[in-house]
Amino acid sequence: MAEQETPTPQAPAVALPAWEANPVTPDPRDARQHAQVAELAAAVPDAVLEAVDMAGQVTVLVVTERLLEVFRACREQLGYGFLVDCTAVDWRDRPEGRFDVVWWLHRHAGEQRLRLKVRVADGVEVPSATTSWKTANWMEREVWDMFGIRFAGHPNLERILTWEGFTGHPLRKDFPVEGIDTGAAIYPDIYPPGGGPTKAGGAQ
Amino acid sequence: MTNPWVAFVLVPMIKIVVILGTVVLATAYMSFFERRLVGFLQIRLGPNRVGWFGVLQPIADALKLFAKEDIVPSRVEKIVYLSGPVLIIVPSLVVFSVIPFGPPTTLFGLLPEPIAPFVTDINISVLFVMGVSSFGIYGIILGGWASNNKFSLMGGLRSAAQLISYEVPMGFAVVAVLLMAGSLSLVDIIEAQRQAHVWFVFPGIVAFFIYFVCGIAETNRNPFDLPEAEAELVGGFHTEYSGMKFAFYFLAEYANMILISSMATVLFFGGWLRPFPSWGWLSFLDVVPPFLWFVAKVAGFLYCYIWFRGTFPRVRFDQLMALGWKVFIPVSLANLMVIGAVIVLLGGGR
Amino acid sequence: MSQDLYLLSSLPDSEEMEVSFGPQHPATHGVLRVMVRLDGERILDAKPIIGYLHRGTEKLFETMHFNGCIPHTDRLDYTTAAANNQAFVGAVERLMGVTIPPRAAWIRMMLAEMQRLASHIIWLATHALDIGAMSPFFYTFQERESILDLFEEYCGARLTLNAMRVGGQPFDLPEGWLGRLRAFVDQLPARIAEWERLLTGNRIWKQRTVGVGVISAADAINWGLTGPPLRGSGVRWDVRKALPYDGYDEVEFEVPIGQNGDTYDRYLVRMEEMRQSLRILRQCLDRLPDGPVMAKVPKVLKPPKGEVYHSVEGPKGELGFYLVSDGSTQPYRLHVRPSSFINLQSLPELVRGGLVADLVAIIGTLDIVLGEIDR
Amino acid sequence: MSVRKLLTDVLHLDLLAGLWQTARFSMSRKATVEYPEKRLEPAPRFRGMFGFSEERCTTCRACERACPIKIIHIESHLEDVEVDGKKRRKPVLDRYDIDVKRCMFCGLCEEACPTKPKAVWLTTKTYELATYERDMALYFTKERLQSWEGVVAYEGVVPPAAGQTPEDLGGKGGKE
Repeated sequence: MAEQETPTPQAPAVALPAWEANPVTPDPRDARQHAQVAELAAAVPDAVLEAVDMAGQVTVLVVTERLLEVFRACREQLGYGFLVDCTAVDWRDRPEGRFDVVWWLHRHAGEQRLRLKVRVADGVEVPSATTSWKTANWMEREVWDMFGIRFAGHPNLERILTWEGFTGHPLRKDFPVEGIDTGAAIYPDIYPPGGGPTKAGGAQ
Repeated sequence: MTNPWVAFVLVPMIKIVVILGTVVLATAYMSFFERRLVGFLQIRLGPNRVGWFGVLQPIADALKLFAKEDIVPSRVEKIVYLSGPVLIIVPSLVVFSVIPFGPPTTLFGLLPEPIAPFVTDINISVLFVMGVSSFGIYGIILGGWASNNKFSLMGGLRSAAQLISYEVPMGFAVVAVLLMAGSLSLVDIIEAQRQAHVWFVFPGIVAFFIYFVCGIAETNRNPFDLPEAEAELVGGFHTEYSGMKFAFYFLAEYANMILISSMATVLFFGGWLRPFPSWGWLSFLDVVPPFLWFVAKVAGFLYCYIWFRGTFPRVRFDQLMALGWKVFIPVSLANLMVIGAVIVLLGGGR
Repeated sequence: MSQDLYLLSSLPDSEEMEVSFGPQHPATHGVLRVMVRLDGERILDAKPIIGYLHRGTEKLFETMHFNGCIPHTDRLDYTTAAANNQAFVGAVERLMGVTIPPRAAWIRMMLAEMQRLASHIIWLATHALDIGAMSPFFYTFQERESILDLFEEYCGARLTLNAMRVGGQPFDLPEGWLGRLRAFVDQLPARIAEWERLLTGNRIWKQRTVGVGVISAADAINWGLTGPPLRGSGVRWDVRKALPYDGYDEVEFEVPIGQNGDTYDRYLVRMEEMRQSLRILRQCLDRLPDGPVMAKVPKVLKPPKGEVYHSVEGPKGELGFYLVSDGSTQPYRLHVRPSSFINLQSLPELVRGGLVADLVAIIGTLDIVLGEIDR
Repeated sequence: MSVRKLLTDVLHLDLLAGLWQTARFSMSRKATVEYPEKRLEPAPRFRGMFGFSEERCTTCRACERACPIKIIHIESHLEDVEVDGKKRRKPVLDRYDIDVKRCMFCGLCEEACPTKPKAVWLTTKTYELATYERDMALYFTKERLQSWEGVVAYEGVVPPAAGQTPEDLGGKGGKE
């Protein structure tokens, strides 16, 4: 079936198969009226900035200052017992704040998921979710390591995937894909600044 | 054999050389057989490339280990570190001086008078074996300590604790045999089994079981190979040893396995005696030389060692201790009392 | 997790010892390093140190077109390549609004279940090896070879499959493949019974695993455990049931759970999962729909702006891909929710108070793969 | 404690069952394949060493774009050639290099190739590609890609220059 992939122009068949006749369109829709959002807005008033429903997934943009209350309400009142994941996205030049920090919550009753999001500028501390979910610990360490976003109230905010003494935050958009001169940061007397993997290890 | 030089120097020297050579060769080939047999248990072939069916593999291994660079890590206690392998290999070979491999023989009439195929028969052989073989533990403890490695140290400590815990029930199990035989000499024990018309394994099945399990534990073999537990302690006491120093530990382990198997054969399975020595209709079995009976029994035990290694998971340290102190010691003591009482009831021993 | 773990060696009178367990250690399944603080053999505290295999995969994803990401997802958890492919292409398809043909979905399901079997087989092999039983390693790997042979026949690779594309499957099943899969599915239960004869009832195995590394259901959820570690604690939760994808809402299977949340229960759960995977595979074999295997997707994939999170039940737990697109041909951000990473996090909790041997058993029971943890 | 459990505990039936199982395995057929003498046959779709045909290549660069790690390097120019008496401008390859030492054999280049049969394919069953040096031994220019100089081909496979095509081994380009 390799020819399926080649874009040979074909006349449409008589009847389109079901999976092509009714594609699920992932259009973003406003979701303020969505039950999960409404319930969160009722639990923590004035916390919800925006709510989007896309591809069946609800994203709620939350005020950073109220985040701790939102976490507590989600865990204790709304029954989101399981923090699925936490990460960040770097929108380098966005005026309203460089980073999106994202959490997914899961509620076992009804198997519902909710995505919380805050927008923060570089250098702003985000409240840590570790008080509500223990599992946030490593996720937030990873976000700190990869993006340089600090979490207030985290018990042990160390680098996790890179080593202690590493400079820079690799998943920021301004971090070069080829890597940086890490030798200089660890062994300044052996590797002069400017050496390191960028120049010595280039294959081309 | 009137010349005392011949009787007391030449013959023992020849015997020592022959037995030592045989034992060292046997230990080397034990490693080969273990690898082949474990391979068979694990649906693979094992080493079969060097020589016919791989029979030259131990020689190739030895050459490789000899040729290997002799590494002494920089921060070890040098003297102790280097003496570790010596301390373990010497006792494990010395004990073979009292193991009776067979009855006095003329080697099919080649010799003018029968010669016993063992170095000596001292009247405290059992004590000698247990005492000297326990001495090998110093090699493990000192080697583990001197390596300046935490894993080695833990391996050495485990080994010490294991030895102390299992020496006791093993001793009690042997005492049960001594009660039945009435002698500490290994030759006399075999003789006693001939006179009693039964191997001691039948009256002493519990003692045998305890003896063999303790023997596995003393030789640090699966499922009791905690001192070297690869998955936990990397290599345990021999983590920092390489080349011939490692080979000494390796050979000593196999020598100890052969020793435990030989002792089990002598104490419980009638040594060189054929099965059911008193049943006349089995006398056609006598065409097999007694020495081969001995070897066959030892090989059976060695196969069990390998079989266990291929089958069982490793026990945990505290469970090993609990097994030794809470199960084996009470059971072996009770067994001793029962056997003693039976012997008294049957006629008060010898 | 104590901060001053490194300072202890400066205490001369301390009876405690700290040992660096790994990164080169036979039982750490790769390059995991655990700093353990020991009192004799008892573990006072443990601190996993990871990152030795960090390859910046998430950064690399941002420089590749979407189909080019798929071979890189193979290398996250290199024992579960099919599940990684499935989660990634699922995320892209969800963002693009593509529905794949049923035959493709069922082929994916088959590949994923075969991969689950292969992954559980590796887990069993290494777990038993860590606990000291050497032979199951070889017995199990013999069966894993059969699965890899089937993979090879289907997609041409054994380990790093690259077997799925956005929009469906790149090729249909080869001739006779279903028959060979059926033969394999029919003979595996007997093999599983053989492995269980070596381990399940064995008293040494039980001593080593029962009551070791206990975690309660509430703690398991709080620590974010998914997959067999969560189900071993008695939470009947499985992404395949909770948020069905591909064809999982059309097949019947049970989600096994344990009771005590110990290593032995996790062992039993995984063994039962293998049987359930076989059950799914049998249904796939009986009911595999006909039709094309590729939906119509443009040659150059350009998902709309937006974000989507798609997760599958990988063999190790919930494996999710969070895809943010800015409308270009490359992902703007692609985040992996690595199940082993989050499962490993509970290691200090599980081993505290245990012995060194338990640490090995617990690392084995968490079924971690460092390629996924360090990415 | 049931009788059965008591019996199991005292007679160690659980351990004996394990011993019985390993003994049975020791009798079974060995799974080892003694490699240099015997070797397993790769499946027809197996992705191994590259095959390349210069005459089929249209220099469309689809493979270069499809490669996730950019190890295919193509340079070409247009040349006037005479085909059936007509003058046509035809692209001619100057360079078609594959840096096989970095290749992860994902097969995306083969899938992208629009010619029929493929101009680049991996279904050659040839997998013994280890070399003693890493620099040039696994860097294949277009001549080497066709002549397979220095490559030990799988039994029954001939280099692309000698006529092997993707269909010959029943690979993806073939039946399906």
